[in-house]
Amino acid sequence: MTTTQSTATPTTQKLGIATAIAVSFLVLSGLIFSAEDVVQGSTVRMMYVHVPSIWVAYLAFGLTALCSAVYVSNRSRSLIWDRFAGASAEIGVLFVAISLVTGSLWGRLTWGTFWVWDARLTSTAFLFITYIGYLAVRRLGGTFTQRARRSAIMALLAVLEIPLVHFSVNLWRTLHQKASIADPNAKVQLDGFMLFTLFWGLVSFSMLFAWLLIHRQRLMALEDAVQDQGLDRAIQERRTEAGR
Amino acid sequence: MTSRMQTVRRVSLAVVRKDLRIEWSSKVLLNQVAPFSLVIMIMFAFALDNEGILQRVAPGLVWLATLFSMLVIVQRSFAVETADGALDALRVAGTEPLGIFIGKSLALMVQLLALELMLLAIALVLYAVEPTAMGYAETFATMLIATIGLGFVGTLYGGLGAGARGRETLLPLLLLPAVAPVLIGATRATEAAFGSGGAQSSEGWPWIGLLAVFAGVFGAVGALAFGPMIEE
Amino acid sequence: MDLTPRPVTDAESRAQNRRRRWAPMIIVALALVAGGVVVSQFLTSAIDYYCNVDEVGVRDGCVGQRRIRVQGIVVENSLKQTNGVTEFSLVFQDKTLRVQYQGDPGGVFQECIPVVAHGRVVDGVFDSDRIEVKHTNQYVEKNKTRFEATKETAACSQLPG
Amino acid sequence: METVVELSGVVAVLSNFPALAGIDLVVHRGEIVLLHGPNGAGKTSVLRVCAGLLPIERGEGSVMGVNLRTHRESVREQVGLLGHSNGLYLELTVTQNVSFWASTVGATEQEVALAMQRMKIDGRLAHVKASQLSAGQRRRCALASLIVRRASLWLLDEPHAGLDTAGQDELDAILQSAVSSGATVVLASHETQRSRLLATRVVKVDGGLISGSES
Repeated sequence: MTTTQSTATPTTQKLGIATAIAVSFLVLSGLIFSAEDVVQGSTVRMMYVHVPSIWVAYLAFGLTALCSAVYVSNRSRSLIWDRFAGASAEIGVLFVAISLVTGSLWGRLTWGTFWVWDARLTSTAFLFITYIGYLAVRRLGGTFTQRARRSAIMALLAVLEIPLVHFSVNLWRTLHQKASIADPNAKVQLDGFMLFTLFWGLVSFSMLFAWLLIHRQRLMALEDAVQDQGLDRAIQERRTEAGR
Repeated sequence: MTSRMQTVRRVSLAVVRKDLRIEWSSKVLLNQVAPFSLVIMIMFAFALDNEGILQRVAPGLVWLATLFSMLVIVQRSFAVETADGALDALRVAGTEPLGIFIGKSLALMVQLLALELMLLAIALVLYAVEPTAMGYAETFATMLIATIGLGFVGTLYGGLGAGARGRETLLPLLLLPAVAPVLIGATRATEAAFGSGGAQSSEGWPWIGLLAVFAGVFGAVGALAFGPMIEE
Repeated sequence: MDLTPRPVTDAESRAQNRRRRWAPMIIVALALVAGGVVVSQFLTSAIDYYCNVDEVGVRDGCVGQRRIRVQGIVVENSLKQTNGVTEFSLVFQDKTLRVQYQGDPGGVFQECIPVVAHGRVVDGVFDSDRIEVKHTNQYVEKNKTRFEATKETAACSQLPG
Repeated sequence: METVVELSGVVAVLSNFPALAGIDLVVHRGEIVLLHGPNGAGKTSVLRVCAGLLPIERGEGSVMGVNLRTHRESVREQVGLLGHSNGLYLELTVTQNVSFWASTVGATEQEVALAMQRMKIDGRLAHVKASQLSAGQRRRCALASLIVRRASLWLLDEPHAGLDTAGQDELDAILQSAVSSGATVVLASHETQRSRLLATRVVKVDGGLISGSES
């Protein structure tokens, strides 16, 4: 291994540059090019971060569950699935937090309150706490396989909350508005350029997620490898104990 | 298949008898947990000493006190297993983690139920709540079904951290969000049963349905996952 | 004392052990379906954040002297502010409710938008101490001169479900 | 001869420390194998690997034909392990403890009574709480719980520690009769005088490896 090794490869570098460009354009589009809302005024711009954030969180937790399921059902029990699950959940927690913060700021300006206990907000808060617990379980110690087994079970349980969070606005009356794009009536509720900006937000945040995920996963693999390398050395050391 | 079921039955019976015997002889529930929950109820009574408020929030307080006490009982339930390496011996002896799971869950349920009955009595006296006959039936149904769910989820998460460092602080973080549906469901069902804040008793039964679903999910997940959870 | 190794439960049952256990998985699936039904069919009125104006005094959980939350659209030209008291009417499905609020709601509160008022019904008037603006899922560009721009004002006569 | 334990190049890890650094060990049916070596040599870990408690990180291992890498849970039914800790519930009496462990394996009341009699914890001691016993009495209680298991493979960690001479003699007799009834014994000890007399083979463990063998 060389000392200059990093978690980047030419592909991820290209992805990183593309992500940077996409996010920059989102900033311009969201803050300058797009118009104010007729009721909310400029606070509508919060949506271009809020919605993509929770989208990335759903994506991340879904991926966590998927990787955990593969880990559990796969005979080989390859730890790469566990690392992807863990990396994905970390990013997901970050983006739920972003979504909660932007949402409550928007709520203060529009609803007149930072927080209400309606079905959507309450279930999102549960989701957030559950995955913080998931990350805590990953740090519980023990062997890699023990970590993988415990956290996989938790991930498969926790992902059940996502449909509840997403459909809470359709199942119940909430202060939170219903989905504007993924509306069951299939009628888009946004004016043209707003819709484009939101869509661009989803794309660029997804790219950001992919970029973060690849790097975080590689970092975790390296951490595990360091421990494994340590194991080789430790085995050698352990064997020499016998001579003494 | 039958012989496996027999093993499960045998192990779970042995474990539940053992756990209850330990409780019977150490009286931790009676001497420590029950006074602890009593203190919670009284402290709330001090803090919320305002006409009407106590009656309105009484159902929530009963369940909050139950959940906090449950943390202590679960902690204790696995501390006796790890104190002298019994969990290792149990893993070697039982061969059937399902039996351990069922046994420990049942023991936890019995203890929780005893505690809840005490808390209910306190709430009736301290907070001046007066349920109807129908309300009592609804309250007991809520307690029974909520307790089954709590027993399963408590055992599952208790086993998850058993023997690991820092589990004392981890258990509340994991368990409290997981039991949030029970807190909400049981509180709303009890509110309906008590008639708090103008609620009608018919409003409680759907919540009891939710509690039953919770119990079913965690019972089945525990049956699948408890074995892997307590492994090294 | 007999110390011969105890015969193990037959090999068949141990093989069973190794095979995937389906029964708990089926129970989980069934419980989840049951959960979906309970949550979506029976618990709606209990989890709903508000009652609509037309349900006040009618629907379970919206009746009596208890504290409730009511949703409706602020009627055009009904808004009056005197001595720090804000008065307006809420309408939903042709039913109206007069609301009294101590203070100024502020923010984006205005006529012809849906709001949620917290409080109790006292002598047919809703005595509110908290008002939240319920934003719809429609986003309309401000400087557009399309017909959608009039949608919000049109909301006064043409109520969204 | 039937092979009961077969470990080859087994590495087992305790929180990043390689307790076993590639151990090779074969034990045949009817043997009494003594593992001896200094503190921290890895004796306990060998026993825990054989009991299916400690996972194998590298190498291959099997006990009674069960692959320890893939199905280590399945061997447990047939092994009895006496570890450093006794695995007793301190709030329960001696009888309750032994009966509990008996009921997990389906042993009869009669077997419980006999085992307690053999270990001399019947009579007055039977109704004393485990927390009030001396270290030796607790060891006897743990041994009685082990005897009722009637395991195929007995794994004992310092079984003589804390026992008086009479208790040690009793234990040796029990182990010998178990072996003659078809069981196999692996015991770990660094106090070897007594164990050497009992053992049919002595294996030296050091630095997580087998460092020598004598018959």
